[in-house]
Amino acid sequence: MTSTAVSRPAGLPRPIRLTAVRDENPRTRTFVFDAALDAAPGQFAMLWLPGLDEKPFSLLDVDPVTFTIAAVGPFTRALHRLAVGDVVWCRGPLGTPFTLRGRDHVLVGGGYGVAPLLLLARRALAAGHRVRSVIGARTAADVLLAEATAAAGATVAVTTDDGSAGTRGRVTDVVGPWLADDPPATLYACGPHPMLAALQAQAARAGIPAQLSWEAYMRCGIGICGSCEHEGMLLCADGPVLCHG
Amino acid sequence: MTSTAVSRPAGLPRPIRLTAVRDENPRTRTFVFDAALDAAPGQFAMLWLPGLDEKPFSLLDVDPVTFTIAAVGPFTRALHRLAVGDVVWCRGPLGTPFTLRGRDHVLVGGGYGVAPLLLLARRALAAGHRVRSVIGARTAADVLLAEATAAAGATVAVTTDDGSAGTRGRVTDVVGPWLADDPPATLYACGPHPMLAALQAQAARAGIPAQLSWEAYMRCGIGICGSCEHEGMLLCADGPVLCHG
Amino acid sequence: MPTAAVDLTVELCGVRLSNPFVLASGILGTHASLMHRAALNGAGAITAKSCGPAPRGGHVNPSCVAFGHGLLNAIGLANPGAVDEVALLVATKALLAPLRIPLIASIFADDVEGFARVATTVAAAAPDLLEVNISCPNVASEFGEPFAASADAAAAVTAAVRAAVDMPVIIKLAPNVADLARIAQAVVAAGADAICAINTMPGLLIDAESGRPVLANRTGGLSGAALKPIALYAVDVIARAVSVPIIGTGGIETALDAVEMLSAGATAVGIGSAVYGAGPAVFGTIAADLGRWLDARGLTLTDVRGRAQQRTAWPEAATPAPVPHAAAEGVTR
Amino acid sequence: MPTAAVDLTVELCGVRLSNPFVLASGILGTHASLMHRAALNGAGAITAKSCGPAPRGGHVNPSCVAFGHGLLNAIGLANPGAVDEVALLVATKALLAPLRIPLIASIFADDVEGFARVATTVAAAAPDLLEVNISCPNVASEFGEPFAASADAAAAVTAAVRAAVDMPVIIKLAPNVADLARIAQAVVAAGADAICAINTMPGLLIDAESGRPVLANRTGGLSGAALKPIALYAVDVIARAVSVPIIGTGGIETALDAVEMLSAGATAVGIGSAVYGAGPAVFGTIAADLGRWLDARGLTLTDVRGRAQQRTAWPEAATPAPVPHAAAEGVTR
Ligand SMILES: Cc1cc2nc3c(=O)[nH]c(=O)nc-3n(C[C@H](O)[C@H](O)[C@H](O)COP(=O)(O)OP(=O)(O)OC[C@H]3O[C@@H](n4cnc5c(N)ncnc54)[C@H](O)[C@@H]3O)c2cc1C
Ligand SMILES: Cc1cc2nc3c(=O)[nH]c(=O)nc-3n(C[C@H](O)[C@H](O)[C@H](O)COP(=O)(O)OP(=O)(O)OC[C@H]3O[C@@H](n4cnc5c(N)ncnc54)[C@H](O)[C@@H]3O)c2cc1C
Ligand SMILES: Cc1cc2nc3c(=O)[nH]c(=O)nc-3n(C[C@H](O)[C@H](O)[C@H](O)COP(=O)(O)O)c2cc1C
Ligand SMILES: Cc1cc2nc3c(=O)[nH]c(=O)nc-3n(C[C@H](O)[C@H](O)[C@H](O)COP(=O)(O)O)c2cc1C
Ligand code: FES
Ligand code: FES
Repeated sequence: MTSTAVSRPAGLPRPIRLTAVRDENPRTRTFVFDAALDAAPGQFAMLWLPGLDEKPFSLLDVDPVTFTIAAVGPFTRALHRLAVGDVVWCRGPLGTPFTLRGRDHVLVGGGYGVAPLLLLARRALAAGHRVRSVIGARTAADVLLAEATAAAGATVAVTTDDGSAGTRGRVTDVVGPWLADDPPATLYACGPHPMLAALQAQAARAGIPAQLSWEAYMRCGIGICGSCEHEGMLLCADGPVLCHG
Repeated sequence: MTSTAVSRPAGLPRPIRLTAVRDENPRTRTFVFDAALDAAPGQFAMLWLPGLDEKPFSLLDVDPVTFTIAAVGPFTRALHRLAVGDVVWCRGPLGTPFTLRGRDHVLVGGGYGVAPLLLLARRALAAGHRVRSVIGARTAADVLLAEATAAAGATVAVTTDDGSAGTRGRVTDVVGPWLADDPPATLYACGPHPMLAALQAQAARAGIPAQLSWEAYMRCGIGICGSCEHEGMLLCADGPVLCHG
Repeated sequence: MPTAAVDLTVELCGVRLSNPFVLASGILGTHASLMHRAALNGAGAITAKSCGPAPRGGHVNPSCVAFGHGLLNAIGLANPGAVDEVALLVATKALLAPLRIPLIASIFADDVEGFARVATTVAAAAPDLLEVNISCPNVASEFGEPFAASADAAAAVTAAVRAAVDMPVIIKLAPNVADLARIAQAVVAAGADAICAINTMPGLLIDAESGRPVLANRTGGLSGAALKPIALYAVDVIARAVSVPIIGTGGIETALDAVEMLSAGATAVGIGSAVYGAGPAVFGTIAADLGRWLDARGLTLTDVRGRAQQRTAWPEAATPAPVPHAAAEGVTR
Repeated sequence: MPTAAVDLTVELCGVRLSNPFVLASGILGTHASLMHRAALNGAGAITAKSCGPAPRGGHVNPSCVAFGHGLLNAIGLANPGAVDEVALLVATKALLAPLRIPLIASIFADDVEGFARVATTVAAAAPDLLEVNISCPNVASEFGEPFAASADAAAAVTAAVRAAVDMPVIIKLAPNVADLARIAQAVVAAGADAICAINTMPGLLIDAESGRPVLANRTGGLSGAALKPIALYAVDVIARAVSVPIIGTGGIETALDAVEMLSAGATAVGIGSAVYGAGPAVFGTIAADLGRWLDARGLTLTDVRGRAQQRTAWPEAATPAPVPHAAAEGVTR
């Protein structure tokens, strides 16, 4: 396992103002802000609500700064209560980005992990690359950003656990044949750890380099406290995107 | 009275090494160091000998860093005891420089005040300007850098209190007729306060702008402690070169 | 776009300041002409350099250096002595009066009676306020621990000065103490009308090449950017402990810094090291910037003051941070 | 140009360090894998994150931010508790032993007996040294003033831990005290084998826009560049007061910083916040740079250590600084 170059941006949380909110699915919303960040797909920022908490979120877009956020607990529910014109505080960009390698890419997103991959897909497609995306979810209602990804020009396959949309099963059920029959230059993925572990094994077996975005509980976000350790790496600084193979 | 733009350089003393020493007159030596400074004629630096003191000196040259120093007390005597290869510490450049205005200049130096004016003369002559220099001293033995100034291409007049070299009298005795008969665009001077005060009055009467370099006891050298006050100006930051008229 | 004029005036112990920015003691406070200049540049009040019982030359150089994150100084309380200081203060007051800018005299001494004596002497110049510097870290070898290190000593000085003069008395505290709240309470109980927080933090810079301390006095007082979090901390602690006005001082360079200091609970804001970097013009700039900042948000100084002590109510509390598990990941891999 | 290998080894209470650079407590010290990584990158010794009597989740976020002149943190001593810490220390020791890099355990507690109990528990993992954190500023509300603020309390903790374990004991002191020399003397008299100086300085950052403290814990501990002059000061004071070895910690980022810290009197040099900025690679870089610096000057670590306490003899003393005259220049003009 190797990491891409470590960079430690400075920074205090900066206020940014919400300019648009849209529902993506029953528990996920996209938030657009009046700010731009010099950041790349896969990097994240810490969003702060003073007096509550500060949490990491991947960038769906960098100009304007945009996040797609699932309501899963007190902080994300508080974000979902925000209205256009409200201010949140943003510390970042933090962490390592995905790096396009080759011109033929398979992108695999589970849950809100689809967000950074949509930005990556757009960048690759703009450069004239081939992009195939797999979007995994539990049910049809949980599928995220599938239309936007297709609209961007990617080939999109959806999988759901219950078959209520796309293929019934796991993302690996789609990725397996793709890697075997029409292998891409690189595999990129973001989602729950079991999904990433399975993809890591699949990619290793197929001899395809993988860039996987992992999660851990983050405190400092700047590579010193150790909270985000993952197999000897700091996911906030060496990651979240780690290169495997 | 107006000051040229305030600039506050950062800085800790940096070690610089003595590469050459030469005698200029019985109590004055020139010290050449293995360093360069991004500085202009009239600016100064604080030289530090750890455990002794730190004192201000004008730059005779900036690349290599060079000072011409009269032994007048404990610190300057300690400097005079230094040998090639020894280290001193330098904090600077500090203060405001002379600024060439016009193409016809009269430069008046008293004592070690000649040092920054030689650098100014060289810059003006290199630009094809006309330079007339007056060098004042008590006796022939105290005359400083007269040959170097002449060698640089300036017209040089020397005055001594006792007439043992050049004109007997004060620098003002030479400057007066020059200002009246063949006035320069600007008058520049560095030396004892009574000399500067006399020149300031002369220049004002002749309607010629003067740039005068004043001295005061310096502590911080960076414009906050107030020690170097001169008529509401801070000589380490607004000065030492003040523009009059 | 012309902005509506925001009211920047503040009242400090009954004295009106046209804006909250106070020239801190020891910066440009040596000469009437320089204090006049700070006032002309827009300072809301002017503090003179601290003066003591006798004339002092202070330390030789280096006595003040910039190290990249602030300044370290050991000027050593160079001052003409209280008797001659009176002339300086009178001259300064004459220059400031037409501008309606109040003058704060500053004093130090080496014992309680000395403080009372210097206060009495300096009071002859009728400064608008009197600041008592019980916290200079650069003369400890002569005077022992600064008075600001002990609640009892700080209170004794306060009481003596309070009894000696009529004008409002400001006590200037030090950051290098473990129980700032208790010290603040003690000086207020002893009659302090206001608190200035803070003086410099003891520090040392060493030159690597020579291995010698950079300052001639070896150690010095840390000010500027590095001091800001320490000063905000001190003002926050004091604002929660007592209710007298605070001159929040330490590392304030911009209007945002000033908003932070006011939010911590300060009524006025001291400006010292920022004069290095921006020159005396810093006063006009920072006051104008503060006015614009408030105006853009429709806020007043009163709205901002002490905001850091307020709490935002959220419908549900944050999930507690998880306990780190001590699984020996490193070895099982 | 190949340089002669300068000997960078130091001995700390009988324990050999291949170079003076010690990973400071609380940085990367949560996982065996990360401590291993710091060691592989060239650290001379490794300190684990402080652990206490019970598991703690610490504070929610923001818990650590970079403000341009260093860091402010209030992680809140998140730790798995002493019992689980043993497994972490054992795993870490197993990784460090082949590299011959010593492991320093770090403990805290809320009373004297607690310190002794945690020390006894952690001693089961047989760390090479035991550091006693009596100076964390981020849990004061629960534990009252840190023990490091009082010579008596600091000595009591030291004596209790000293009696409980066999390995060398390092006491970690705090900067926000007025009488550091006395506290250092007290802990050495009570049996401290070494001193680590210093922990973070209490600080506060406020967000101007919201007016709220940036850290969830409101206040935090200041580290990094802003702390360097404060840490050098502390080490200088302690080195003059006692003769046990000192781990000089605070704002060290470069080999020049390290030379300054050694010159102040430190035997070893702690590295914490510099990991932000340079990553764990900082250890290899700073040790190599220090070796080259010494080599170029023909100096050893011993030559450099404590140089700031030496005096240069000059044939004549400097002319004293002049007393400022209080002439009222401003008005006569
Ligand atoms: C690099 C990274 C990128 C992320 N990007 C997105 C995104 O684009 N959209 C999105 O909806 N979510 C994203 N998340 C997850 C998001 O941070 C959590 O959903 C959020 O913190 C939950 O907070 P809460 O208070 O609502 O719930 P909580 O009750 O606090 O926690 C719910 C779960 O969220 C995770 N979590 C909580 N706090 C943290 C933390 N400080 N650091 C990491 N994980 C935490 C834990 O798995 C926890 O069990 C990302 C996480 C990481 C690490
Ligand atoms: C801007 C400036 C440029 C200068 N350039 C030169 C130069 O190029 N060559 C040169 O020989 N000298 C120069 N000087 C003067 C030089 O600084 C003094 O001669 C020197 O400080 C004397 O120190 P000492 O210990 O030898 O003598 P001291 O016994 O300390 O003093 C002798 C005299 O030097 C002056 N002086 C002493 N300390 C200071 C101080 N901290 N700041 C200002 N003046 C001081 C005073 O007039 C004093 O009476 C300059 C001074 C200033 C302010
Ligand atoms: C060069 C210098 C001299 C100072 N002299 C004094 C003084 O005489 N009396 C005093 O109370 N404080 C003195 N101080 C402390 C300042 O008034 C102020 O409390 C401190 O510098 C913090 O503010 P700042 O960060 O804005 O500089 C001095 C500070 C500096 C930098
Ligand atoms: C994020 C963080 C966590 C820390 N946690 C601890 C701790 O658990 N125990 C401790 O003794 N010191 C702790 N410290 C203090 C450091 O060990 C060190 O004393 C201080 O940061 C100064 O060094 P530096 O400037 O090199 O960071 C922590 C510091 C930081 C920045
Ligand atoms: S959150 Fe990654 S090291 Fe602190
Ligand atoms: S020496 Fe000029 S202001 Fe300090």
